[in-house]
Amino acid sequence: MALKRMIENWSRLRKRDYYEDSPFMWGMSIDLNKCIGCGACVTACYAENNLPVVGKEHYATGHAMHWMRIERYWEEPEGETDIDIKDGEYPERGAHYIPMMCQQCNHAPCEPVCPVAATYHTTDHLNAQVYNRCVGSRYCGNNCPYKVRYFNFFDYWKDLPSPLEMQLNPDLSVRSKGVMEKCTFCVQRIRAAKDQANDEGHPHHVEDGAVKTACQQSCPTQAIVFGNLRDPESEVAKQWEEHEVELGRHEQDKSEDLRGYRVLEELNVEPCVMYLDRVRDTEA
Amino acid sequence: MSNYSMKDIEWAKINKDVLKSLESPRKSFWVVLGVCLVLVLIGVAAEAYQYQEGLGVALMNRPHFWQLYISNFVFWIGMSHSGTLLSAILLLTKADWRKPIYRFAEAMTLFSILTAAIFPVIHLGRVWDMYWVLPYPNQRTIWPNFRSPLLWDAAAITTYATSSALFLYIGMIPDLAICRDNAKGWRKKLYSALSMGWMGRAREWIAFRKTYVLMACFLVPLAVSVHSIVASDFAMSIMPDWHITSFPPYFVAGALYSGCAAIITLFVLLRHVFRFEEYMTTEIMDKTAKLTFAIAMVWNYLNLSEYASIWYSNDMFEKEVLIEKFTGPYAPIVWGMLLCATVAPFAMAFKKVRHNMWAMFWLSLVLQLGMWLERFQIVSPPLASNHEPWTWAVVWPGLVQLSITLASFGWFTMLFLIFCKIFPSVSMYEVKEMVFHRRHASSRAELQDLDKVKEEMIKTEEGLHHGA
Amino acid sequence: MHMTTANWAVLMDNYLFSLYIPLAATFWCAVLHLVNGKWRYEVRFLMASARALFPLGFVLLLIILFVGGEKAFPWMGGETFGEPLNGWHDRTFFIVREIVLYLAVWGFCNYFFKLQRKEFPHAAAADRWRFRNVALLVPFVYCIYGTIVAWDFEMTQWPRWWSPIYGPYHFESMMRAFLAFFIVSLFVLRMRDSLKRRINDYVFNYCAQIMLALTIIWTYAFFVQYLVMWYGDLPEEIERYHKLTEGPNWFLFWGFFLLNSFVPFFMLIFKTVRNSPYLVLFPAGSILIGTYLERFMWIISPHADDIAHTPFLSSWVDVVITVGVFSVGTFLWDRQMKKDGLYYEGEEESGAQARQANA
Amino acid sequence: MAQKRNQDQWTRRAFLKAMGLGGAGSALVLSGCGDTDIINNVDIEVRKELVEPNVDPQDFVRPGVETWYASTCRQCPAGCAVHARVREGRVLKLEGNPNSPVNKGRLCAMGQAGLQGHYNPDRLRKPMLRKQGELVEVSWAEAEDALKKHLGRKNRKLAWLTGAVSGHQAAIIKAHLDAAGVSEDRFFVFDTLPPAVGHAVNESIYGHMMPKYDFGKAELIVSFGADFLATWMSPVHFAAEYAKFRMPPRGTLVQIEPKMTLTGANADRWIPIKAGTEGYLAKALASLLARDSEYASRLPADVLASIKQVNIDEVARITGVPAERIHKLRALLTTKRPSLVLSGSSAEGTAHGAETANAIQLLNVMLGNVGATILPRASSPFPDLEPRMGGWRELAQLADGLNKGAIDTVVVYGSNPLYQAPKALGFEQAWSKAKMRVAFSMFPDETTMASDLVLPIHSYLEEWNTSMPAYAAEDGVLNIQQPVMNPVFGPESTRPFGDLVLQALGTIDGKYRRWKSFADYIKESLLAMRPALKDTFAPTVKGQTAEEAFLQGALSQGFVRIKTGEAKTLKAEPAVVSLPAKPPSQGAKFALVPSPRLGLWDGRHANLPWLQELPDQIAQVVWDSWVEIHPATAEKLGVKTGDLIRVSSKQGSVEVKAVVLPSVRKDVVAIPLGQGHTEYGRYAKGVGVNPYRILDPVYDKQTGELAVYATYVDVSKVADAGPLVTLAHGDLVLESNTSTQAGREIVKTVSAKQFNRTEKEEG
Repeated sequence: MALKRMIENWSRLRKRDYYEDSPFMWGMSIDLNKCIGCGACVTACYAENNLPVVGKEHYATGHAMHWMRIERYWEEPEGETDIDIKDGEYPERGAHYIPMMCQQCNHAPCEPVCPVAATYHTTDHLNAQVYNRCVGSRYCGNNCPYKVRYFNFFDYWKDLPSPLEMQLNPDLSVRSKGVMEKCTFCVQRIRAAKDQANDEGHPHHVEDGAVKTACQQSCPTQAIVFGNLRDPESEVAKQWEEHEVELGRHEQDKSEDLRGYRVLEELNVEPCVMYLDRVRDTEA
Repeated sequence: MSNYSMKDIEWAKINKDVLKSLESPRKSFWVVLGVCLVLVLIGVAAEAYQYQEGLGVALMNRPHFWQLYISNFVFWIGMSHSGTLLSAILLLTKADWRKPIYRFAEAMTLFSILTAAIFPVIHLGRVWDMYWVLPYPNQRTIWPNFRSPLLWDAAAITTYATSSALFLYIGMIPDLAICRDNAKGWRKKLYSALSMGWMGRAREWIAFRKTYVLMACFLVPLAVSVHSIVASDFAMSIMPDWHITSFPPYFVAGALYSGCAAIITLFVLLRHVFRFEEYMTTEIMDKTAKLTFAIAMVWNYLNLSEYASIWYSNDMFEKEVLIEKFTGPYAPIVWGMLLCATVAPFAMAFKKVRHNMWAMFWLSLVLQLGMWLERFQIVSPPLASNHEPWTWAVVWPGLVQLSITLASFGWFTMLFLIFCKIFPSVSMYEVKEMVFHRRHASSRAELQDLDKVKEEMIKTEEGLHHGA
Repeated sequence: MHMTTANWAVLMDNYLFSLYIPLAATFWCAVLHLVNGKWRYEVRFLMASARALFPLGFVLLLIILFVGGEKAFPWMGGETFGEPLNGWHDRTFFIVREIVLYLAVWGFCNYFFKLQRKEFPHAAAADRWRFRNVALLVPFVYCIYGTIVAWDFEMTQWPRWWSPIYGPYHFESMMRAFLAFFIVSLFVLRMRDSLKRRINDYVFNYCAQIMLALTIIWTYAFFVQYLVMWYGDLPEEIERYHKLTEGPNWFLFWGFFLLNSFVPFFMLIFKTVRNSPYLVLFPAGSILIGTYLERFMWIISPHADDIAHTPFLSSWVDVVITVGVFSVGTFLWDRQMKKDGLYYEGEEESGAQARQANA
Repeated sequence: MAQKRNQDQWTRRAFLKAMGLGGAGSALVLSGCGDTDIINNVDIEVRKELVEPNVDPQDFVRPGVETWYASTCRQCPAGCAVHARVREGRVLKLEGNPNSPVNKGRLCAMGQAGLQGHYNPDRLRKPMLRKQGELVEVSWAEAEDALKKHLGRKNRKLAWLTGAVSGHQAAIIKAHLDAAGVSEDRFFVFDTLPPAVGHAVNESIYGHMMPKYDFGKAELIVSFGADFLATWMSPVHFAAEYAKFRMPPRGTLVQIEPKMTLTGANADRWIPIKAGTEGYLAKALASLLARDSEYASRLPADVLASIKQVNIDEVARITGVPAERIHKLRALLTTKRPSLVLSGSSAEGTAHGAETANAIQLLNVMLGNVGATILPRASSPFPDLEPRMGGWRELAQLADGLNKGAIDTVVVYGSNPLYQAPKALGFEQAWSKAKMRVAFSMFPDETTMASDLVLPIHSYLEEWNTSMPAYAAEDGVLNIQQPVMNPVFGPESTRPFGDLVLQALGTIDGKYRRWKSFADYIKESLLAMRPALKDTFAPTVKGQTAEEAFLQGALSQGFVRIKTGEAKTLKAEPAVVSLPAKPPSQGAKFALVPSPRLGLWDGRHANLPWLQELPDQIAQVVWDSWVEIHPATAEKLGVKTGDLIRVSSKQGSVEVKAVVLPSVRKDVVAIPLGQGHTEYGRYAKGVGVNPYRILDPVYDKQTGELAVYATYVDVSKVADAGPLVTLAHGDLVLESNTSTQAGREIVKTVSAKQFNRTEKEEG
């Protein structure tokens, strides 16, 4: 049966991009010039996506479940000589912050390795994780270069004291032990917006801004822009265009002056998140 | 190839000696079996705890999603290779000296694969859904993901376990008949059933030989593919120092290497316990050791060329892992591996060592330790310093993982001990064949022919030499 | 890249053959001794005569290094493929290590052959012992030097590309190519029938058996490397394969795959083929051509975007170079065999007559 | 709900006073207030959601359909407007209200975590009364009796202690004091983070405690410890302002402080300065600027004279900032204009805090920023609704009153001095002297548990209120807070704060019985305020009365804008700089920085698991306290990350794990605020330490505020304690692990020059 289907759909299966015709490819752009590393996005994600608070002990063993995390580095900008930095004793150019979450790779290395196909690519070009199907082999987590997949090492929800459970978002499940999870680009919000677009009679067009991810929504500096990369009118597509970051490449052929880049794109994973360089005034 | 000391063993003595090993066990047997059982029970308790609480009790974490379970899996799968593969290859290349040692080597294969198969299962987050990995027909036509190396694993292990069991069993049929003829009580019933009415007729022997060689032909590529597939669990990923093109042959070599070491260990033990000195001779040990040495060299080459090519590649990610391996927190593991598995085998270059049973016994344990460390250092250090420097972390296996690891050794030993007392661990009929061949070798026509050729060669060459 | 690069690739290809024919000969002599293969007595001096090719290889090496330079190795001309070059890609270091290693290996092989001439069952125990020890070293030398050659001449062609299995894949392929070449040579020598020693049919059979095993191993190594790289989908790896499989010379890639894998495998699995010195010529020829193309493709593939160069067909220089190198090689070997006293001296005497007379 | 007109019962003036509208002056007409149960389609952003004013959520529960209510965040005094997502009668998510001038649709981590305070398992559910020294749970009837007995009477010894407060809550408290026959100076406000010293200095220079800042216009911001991105009055607002400031042409941020704050982490130049010496640097800069007549001319002669004689090298020695850097800073100030110079807590929290703040504001005056980036405020017609921020001085006054016996009954609401006040202040002793301590509280915090009558109150998502932002992004905005769901524990467990105060008020003064609830009070008040508001909400549905329309509109919008007077031009009158010649020497001791965090704030959010699990933005530690030590200092002390350290001042010591970080000065150790609770529920109790406890009683002489950054400590290693719990876990801890990108180019940096060259201004 599978063979028959394969033969029938051979030409479709041979395509490099199965979902070439899909009107949606959700993408993001994060401006590190604006990101201040405050963590509003992190908590917003906890609130929206039913992320468990694991507590000190579990946190200590590396079992935290933050789908979004803010990484902080101390390095100084390259190629700058300074009058008073002796051996970089103080980070006088401040910290380097980067919000890191699932990059929704179009060539996601997590997808092919799952033995039960619990993680797969949706027609929206989202890297989906089917909790129900996951058996917890954790191969996807190993193969993720960003290490943004989070495994439920315990049943964190088991002992949630009442009435905290009243806050849980009914639009998505809470995950049981033994299941891998990760940032979904707030797929429940995307779903709702698509449903509405469908009701309004334009199923192939979701207005830009109709979906805001929780992190984007809360961001005090609005460093995060989210939208449909396939919609040339969307803010995010315009930003990608403006910064000449193109899909389908592992090396961008563009002016060094433009700030857009994708983290670890040299691994050919095709992330759908573009970052814009952090900026520092070297004259100050 | 001369002076085989078993030239004049009487066939009846062979039967007697081997059948004696099946007789009522000594006290020490029960003690060892008891210890193994306790270990297994501890492991079962640990697994039950882990099942109840979640995998977190094993102290794995992000980025260490895999750890000891996987390295144990690779270790046991590796151990399972030498038995069948060596037995089959040596059968195909008509190496006579395999005959006294292949039976227990094959048993070892079967039991270590049974041990190995446990690990991917308990390593799953949702053990209870493990059957989803199998392509069983279901109403919703949901298939497993055939692209996943883990699925290849599942298929490979199942096939390999089945074939290894068959190979062991088929090779044992004539011996089972001997056992049947000498047994009483439940043993008689068991051997009767298993020997399937073997009478040793010519027709039976012809069919038997064909089957056996065919099985061997099937097993050699299968075994290579199995460990290549295990290697692909790592090589197919894009993790630095996992994504290594030489991993499949490297794993196969490593498997043979650790397996050979295990064969040497069991060789010495069985020889000592069952007083098999006459069958398991120093010469056979010498050959086994030489083979182990050769395999060790192949493994060494592949390992060192991996290091060299990583260094040569100038690849930032890979180099970082390599440097961390040698200087980071896991450095003791890596250096330990190099000491035990790279340096130690050179001892086998010396005849004195090769011919000293207890030296070989301890050496084989060192080699196995080295290979166990090798599996650990394949899994953990690359995860510790992966692509994302922010997630770098070192994690050491916790108590649960360690107890299950210990339990696996107990489980393997337990199975092997039981096997030794129920089935002949040395092939009686093949040892007889060997004795026969040795006895009649000098009169064999083709051998004479070969010698003639040799003489002629030598004559010509001497002439050439002096002429030049 | 230009046509000239392609011609340099053909010359490098020829260089590799002139290097590996004596080198693999040494390897096989040593291995056959170590595993106590009795038929070695029939072939080992024939193989030893192949050492005559070392000077030829050395000359070619000097030409490639000093005349070819950046035409043969684009990275010498600053082609970095987007990444800073590492320490290995240093012109002086490269030239020095190639020459020094070549001379060292040449010397070592000659020493081995010298010892081999002294080794026979009635020779002094010390001589036999020394020979055995040196023979033990040969596989190490072969593998390590082979790996270096593989990396320096093929892997460096694309500085960002690396593969640990490439070394074994390369030298395994070359040891098989030597056997194929040897079979063809034996066949010719048997036709001429002026050797002092008769070459028995089973020699072909033994060679064929080894070739079958090596063919399986070659296919395994090829497939493993391809699968790992295809699955990993890392750009610096997959791109080289894309250039091989989809570049202008794609048919050469699949061609050498067929010639190296399918054709020899499906012939050599049959006993009839292995036992017939005539039939075995086909897989041997297939392997020979296949390996020649294989080397060529790996050397040229980083530049395959720009070059649709089919050896021999695209440029007459290829023909001249290859025919020239092979003629000189054959001539040298032939002369060495005579020097080593493997031929009967008298022109009118055929081997058969001579043997009869001897008996 | 029916509205009774009983205007005749009491005078209009008394009414206005009761409503907190005393200053309005205009003719306010009361009118009937209809129910606001008409559903109206209001667009939130572009998402077409229903924003509904909430009356009885039960009526509106439509399974699977979400509803959004506008309200106000009360997690800190900033007063961000929120939209609350409600489904099946449960509030699930808070998001910023895009129409609000304060937060423009954004919400910080603390705001998000408001839900966890609301649903907190440790919330008080029963009133408690102290009987024989023990707090025991009592029925509401008993509690109400006690409330009436103690607060429902004239009492000249009554005092209120609250956190920063505004709007009708402030009004009703004032009304209660008034009714009880006490003057308003018994209304003590104590909140630790609002910049009390800065406010006082602003008041003296600009005539307003908080002039308006225009970040967007500034080319350069030089901030002396003002952590405006995290803890300075209105973080979400300032973060948005910051984003504007960073757009091309991109402004430059220089942060000067002894320990890196979140703002410092985002600075173009972070200048570590010796604690307590900011004033000297400001004075030196002023002195350098004064060499230029353009700048000097803006200062009165006496002020100018006070800054003339400054030796830069001496200042460099005092402050630890190289002379070259000072000159460079001066050059920056003169080239990038207009600029904005801010003073924040680390500059103001010293023994010369007011002088320091004055010296810093001097720079603004000299650079001509006043009127350019520092803008005047318009006067509000309702001064009683204006926020009261308070400070340490008021706490000290309360303690004094208690000690002297002038106060015997204290009502505490929204303030937790028993947790925050340093031991040296002796507040515990003063507190114990009160005869009656009434706590309105949601949680069993330290002060609550040391009170005599504990009244569990509604969360801010369950009750009505109005408030004014601590920092008004736009003058005259009154935020409205409405219940977004039924009380979590039911109406019998918790009560609205306002209702209880009204009840007490009603016992004293019958006219307050007019309102059944605080909700009525607020609605009526809003209606009364209508003529003074900019917002008019016309009826949109047929049959809707103007009142209905107004209330519905106001509730949907979440706030109302008050008509304010014209903003006068700002006149700056800086005072003479009177810093002592040198700060007192502290020997080898380390300055202790008790650093506030966006997250746990001053400790009030330590019981919210989301915020406990939100890593500190600099040290990335979770669920714990730590002391930040510079690597060089750590090496000298033989300390590595995770070691247990004893930090001891004259007032006592705390033991806490070390985090070795380059982001503190070598002569400084920093312990973050927020942990070290001895009460406050399962998530907060017993976690970490509280650096405030060991502060020395040093005060700013001018304002009487506690100098929070003026304690010097000894530091010694106690034991190896193992790794801390941090965002990046494992053995490769902080300084080694997360300091480097290992060449991965995960965060790339470009220069502002290039940024300005290539990026266009956004429309």
